[in-house]
Amino acid sequence: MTVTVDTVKYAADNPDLEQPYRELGLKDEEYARIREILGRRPTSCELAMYSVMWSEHCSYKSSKVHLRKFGDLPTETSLGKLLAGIGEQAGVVDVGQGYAVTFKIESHNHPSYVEPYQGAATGVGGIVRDILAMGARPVAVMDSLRFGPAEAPDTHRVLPGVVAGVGGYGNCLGLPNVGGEVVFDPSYAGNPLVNALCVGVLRHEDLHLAKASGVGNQVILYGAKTGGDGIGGVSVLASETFDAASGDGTSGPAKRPSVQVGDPFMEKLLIECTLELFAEDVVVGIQDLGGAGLSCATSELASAGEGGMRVWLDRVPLRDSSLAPEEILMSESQERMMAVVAPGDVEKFLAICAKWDVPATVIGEVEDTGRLTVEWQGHTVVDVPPRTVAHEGPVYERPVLRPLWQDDLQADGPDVLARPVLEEDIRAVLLQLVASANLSDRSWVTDQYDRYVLGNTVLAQPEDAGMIRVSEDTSLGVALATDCNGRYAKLDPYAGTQLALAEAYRNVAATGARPLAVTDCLNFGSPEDPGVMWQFGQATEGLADGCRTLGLPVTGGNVSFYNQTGEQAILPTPVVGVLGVIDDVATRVRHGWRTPGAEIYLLGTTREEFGGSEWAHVVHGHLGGTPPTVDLDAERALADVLIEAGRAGVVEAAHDLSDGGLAQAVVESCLSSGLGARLTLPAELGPFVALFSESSARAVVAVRTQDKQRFADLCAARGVPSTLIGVVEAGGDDAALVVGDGGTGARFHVSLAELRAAWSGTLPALYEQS
Amino acid sequence: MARVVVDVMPKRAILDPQGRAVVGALGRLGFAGISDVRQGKRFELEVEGDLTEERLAELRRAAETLLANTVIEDFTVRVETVGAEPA
Amino acid sequence: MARVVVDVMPKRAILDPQGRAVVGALGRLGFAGISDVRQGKRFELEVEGDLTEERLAELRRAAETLLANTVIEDFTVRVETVGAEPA
Amino acid sequence: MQKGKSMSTRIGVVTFPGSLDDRDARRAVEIAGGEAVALWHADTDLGGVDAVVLPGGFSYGDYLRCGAIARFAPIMTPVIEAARDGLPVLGICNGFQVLCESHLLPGALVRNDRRKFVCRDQPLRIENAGTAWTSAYSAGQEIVIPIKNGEGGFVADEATLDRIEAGGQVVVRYAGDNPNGSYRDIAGICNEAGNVVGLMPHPEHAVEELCGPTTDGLGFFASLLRQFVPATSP
Ligand SMILES: Nc1ncnc2c1ncn2[C@@H]1O[C@H](COP(=O)(O)OP(=O)(O)O)[C@@H](O)[C@H]1O
Ligand SMILES: [Mg+2]
Repeated sequence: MTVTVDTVKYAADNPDLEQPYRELGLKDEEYARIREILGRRPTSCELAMYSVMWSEHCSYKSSKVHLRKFGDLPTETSLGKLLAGIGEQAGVVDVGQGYAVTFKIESHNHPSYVEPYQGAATGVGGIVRDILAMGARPVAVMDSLRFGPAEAPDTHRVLPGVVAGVGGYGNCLGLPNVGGEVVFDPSYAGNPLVNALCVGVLRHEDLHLAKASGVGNQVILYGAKTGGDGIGGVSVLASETFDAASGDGTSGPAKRPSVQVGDPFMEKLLIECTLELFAEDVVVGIQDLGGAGLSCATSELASAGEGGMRVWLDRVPLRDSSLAPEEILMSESQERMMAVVAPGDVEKFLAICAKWDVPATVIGEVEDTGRLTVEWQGHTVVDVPPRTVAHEGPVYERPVLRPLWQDDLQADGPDVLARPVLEEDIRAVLLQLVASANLSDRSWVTDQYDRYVLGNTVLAQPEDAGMIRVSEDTSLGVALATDCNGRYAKLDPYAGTQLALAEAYRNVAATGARPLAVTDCLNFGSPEDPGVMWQFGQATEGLADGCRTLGLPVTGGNVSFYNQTGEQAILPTPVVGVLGVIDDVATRVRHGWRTPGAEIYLLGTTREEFGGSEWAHVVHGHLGGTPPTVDLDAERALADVLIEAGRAGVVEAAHDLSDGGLAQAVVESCLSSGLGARLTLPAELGPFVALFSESSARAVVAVRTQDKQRFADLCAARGVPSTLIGVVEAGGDDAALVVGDGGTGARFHVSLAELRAAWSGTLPALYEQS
Repeated sequence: MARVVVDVMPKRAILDPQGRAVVGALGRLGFAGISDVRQGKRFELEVEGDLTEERLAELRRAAETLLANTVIEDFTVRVETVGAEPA
Repeated sequence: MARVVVDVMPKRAILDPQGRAVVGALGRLGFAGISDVRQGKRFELEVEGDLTEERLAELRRAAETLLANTVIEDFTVRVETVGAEPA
Repeated sequence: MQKGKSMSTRIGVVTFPGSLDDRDARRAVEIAGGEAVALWHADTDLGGVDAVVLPGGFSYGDYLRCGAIARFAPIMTPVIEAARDGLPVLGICNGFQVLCESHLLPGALVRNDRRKFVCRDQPLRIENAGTAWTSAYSAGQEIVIPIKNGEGGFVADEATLDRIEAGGQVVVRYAGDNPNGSYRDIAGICNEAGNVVGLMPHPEHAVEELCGPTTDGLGFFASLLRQFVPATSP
């Protein structure tokens, strides 16, 4: 950027120097505001800091006003107060017995398009450091993925790289991958979504926060050396719609690569080292370095503490000695952490880092000046009030306008679509859906992830939720699910977001865990498009209202805007993650059948609902109408039944109904157990609606005959409709799914072999390189 | 029948964890005075027919599209001249 | 300051899944006439001081003990002569 | 296996930088009734343990070659010596790779033929129930335990393969689909003496009904403890 160092003094003496603030993504009024705050023009280092911290990604300038809604939600769960909530690196939830759990989901969408492997890998690395920074041991990850059409050439470039990156990083860290999503839709072509979730476990007393308190305390940067990685990555890659021009991965100052390369081995050392630092109690405050690197860590830490900090930038260990101070402040080199340490503990701190072979350097000191000052070669290059960088960025009330096409979209319902009537046609549709890209077997993806490491994985793919035993010496467990149907959200962002919440909630309850708290990752198009902002407003409204009804706090999350190619925004994709707790992991319920002869019940009410359904999408390529009815009271009652039935051991299998309806759920329970099923569908709806409608608040369960009375009582007590729809049949070579219609008595028959071939063949056929 | 060698190396500005691991190990093994190591890939292609300029250009395209990830790697393409014999 | 290059290639007898995959992929991409591909590793070592014979012998030992697994790989060590410029 | 007695059997589990399944291996040892002793890569002695497990993971990131750097860790000097003197040593996955790199076991492990990491529940056949680590099984027995590897393809030249086959050094074979292109479906081998065993699959992930597909993995740890029961009985 500048050749000679642009010091504070020089800036004051040369007020009229032209500055490249627009190239750095700052608007005229934002630049003016910086001059006003400082009472002079910013130095180039200050400009770098403000530009990156005031970017959409770091400042939430377009979303803040909407996210406030989450602030008025209860900060209690049924198990007690949140130990940390929105505003911290990640929310921390009391799960009882002195244990707490912290979890959060974050996006890494644009980088994963530019360089799928490294983009996804560093996405996992970033969220793991967020969790670590709370004082927790990371214990599991999940990945929620969206891609363009499954057969599109670019999907063949992006998907294998993303999956290998999620696996390559997570496997090497030794974190089990316990769940996620893989969804295909044309709107994600050119703009895939990679949302990574991490969950960590800590004892209450181990909680750590990002605070630089205690005047005279030392600021230590530890982990990887700082290089030219992802300079401007945050502002360039995350704050402006990705354009192919930077597809070569080089943009930002001095043609530094915008791509970040991950080093999972260093991150593994960082985890073990940091946990030992916590155990030895030598950490006053701590923060991970993610987007915006040192600019973010120093300004956030200083704001949260005594309000002042002095940093000697020359002390930052560099991988590339040619880096300018502006670049050092913006660098997004991975696998770095910053800690605030009492002077007396510095020696011990450095010794522990040395034991783990993790470079560590004292680069600054906490002050009570209310200023963040940065020295470079004896000159002051930054002198700012840290809050103005970290928290007092611009806040926009973006214009909001319900799209003109919304009415037409909802008017164009699925009722007009031709439906199968004859048995063989229904049978054919069932096989077509089972084999479709969105409903088929995920194991081509999930077999690339280690789900066993750490030895506490109770449930993982393909179960409804991932479940982790909190520690070996307790039977306490946590369950996690993430969900979102973007087609529902497009038809009705408010209802669609509540349906995402409801599905994740239902998935957690189906395993026998009690839902406790929510994290979310809101993936949308450009906030400068009033239609997109309307979707965003509706989505946050829907999530806040839904969480209030279900009594769940939103503990944290992340917003990703500018997900669009040209004018074409992605489907609004508010991914919702729900965390649940189970007292005894031994009572968890799986989705596969267990014993032939057990009765199969359908819980909940089935309506004729096909708006946004997988059937309309796969068979007719149609998206229109309204999504399934939201009934959160019904969801809650259903969850109560599933949880109590699981605890009491009166259901031996449970599977939630969602995409693909009853047919898909029953097929999955058959295939994962190898046991057949004989269904007799309720007459009144007709077989097509009974099999493929996507009404919410439903699940199927298997109940052994000796438990049917207790089960019936449970349902009655909660007022949950329960319909006997069939019986589990034997496994073996001639195992089959037999579907009969109570009304006409018509029936059809599909062998599990044929179902399995259809279900498990799809992704390998697409992505397996011969 | 000719042999074309494509060398693919991580870009200078890009982190090279492999190289870093090797430098560390060499140091621990007592091999001193090695200040930096970069680890990349080497492809040996056996090409039929003779190597016209077009052919080489085509192979360069192949290297660019398939063998190297030009977002993070540089590559060179050259016709193999009998190099140093195996140590 | 000198640069020493160590090339490590899988032995002919040993399965080279990457190399095989590259042949396949090149074919699918329509790059014809490439009968075989082997994928190995290339190390660039920045060596301090000048390269005496002893020094080179030592580096050869380093390559043999660490950089290559001679059960399955062959290696060559050579001093870098300015090669083909990046394509 | 009598728990009380075998408690006195101390099995060291080495932690290298980047080891991941060391906790799991220690847990498996304890569940089998042994005493797990944590060994650090920088240690220079084995603290008098009765056996050593080199666990799975990505030692030093496996950046150069799996196990290539860990093989030179200080702890490996006493491990290699003791192994030559008959100390039972089990290498699991990355540990197997370390044993090959150390030339305690023949052959090497290369990138999976499918060029992808693979994690799944894998049927296996016990070929040699006579080693220090497999005596709890019977020859020909089929078990199911997880595999998870990216570079699990066992390779060696034909002569070596014939030799280890003839010498009964093939301990475990993949049953059914070969997950990684290992020559002759080899999933695990031992040295000529049978005290050093290397396994690609992960028995330590199949020791608890709750968190594993089966408990078939316990036998590897139980085998060892069993040997020591006589030694420790009055
Ligand atoms: N969609 C959201 N819902 C709730 N909280 C959010 C959301 N997006 C961001 N937040 C919260 O705002 C804060 C800043 O978000 P973020 O920048 O993602 O955290 P970090 O600085 O760790 O990357 C965090 O506490 C985060 O949990
Ligand atoms: Mg953070």
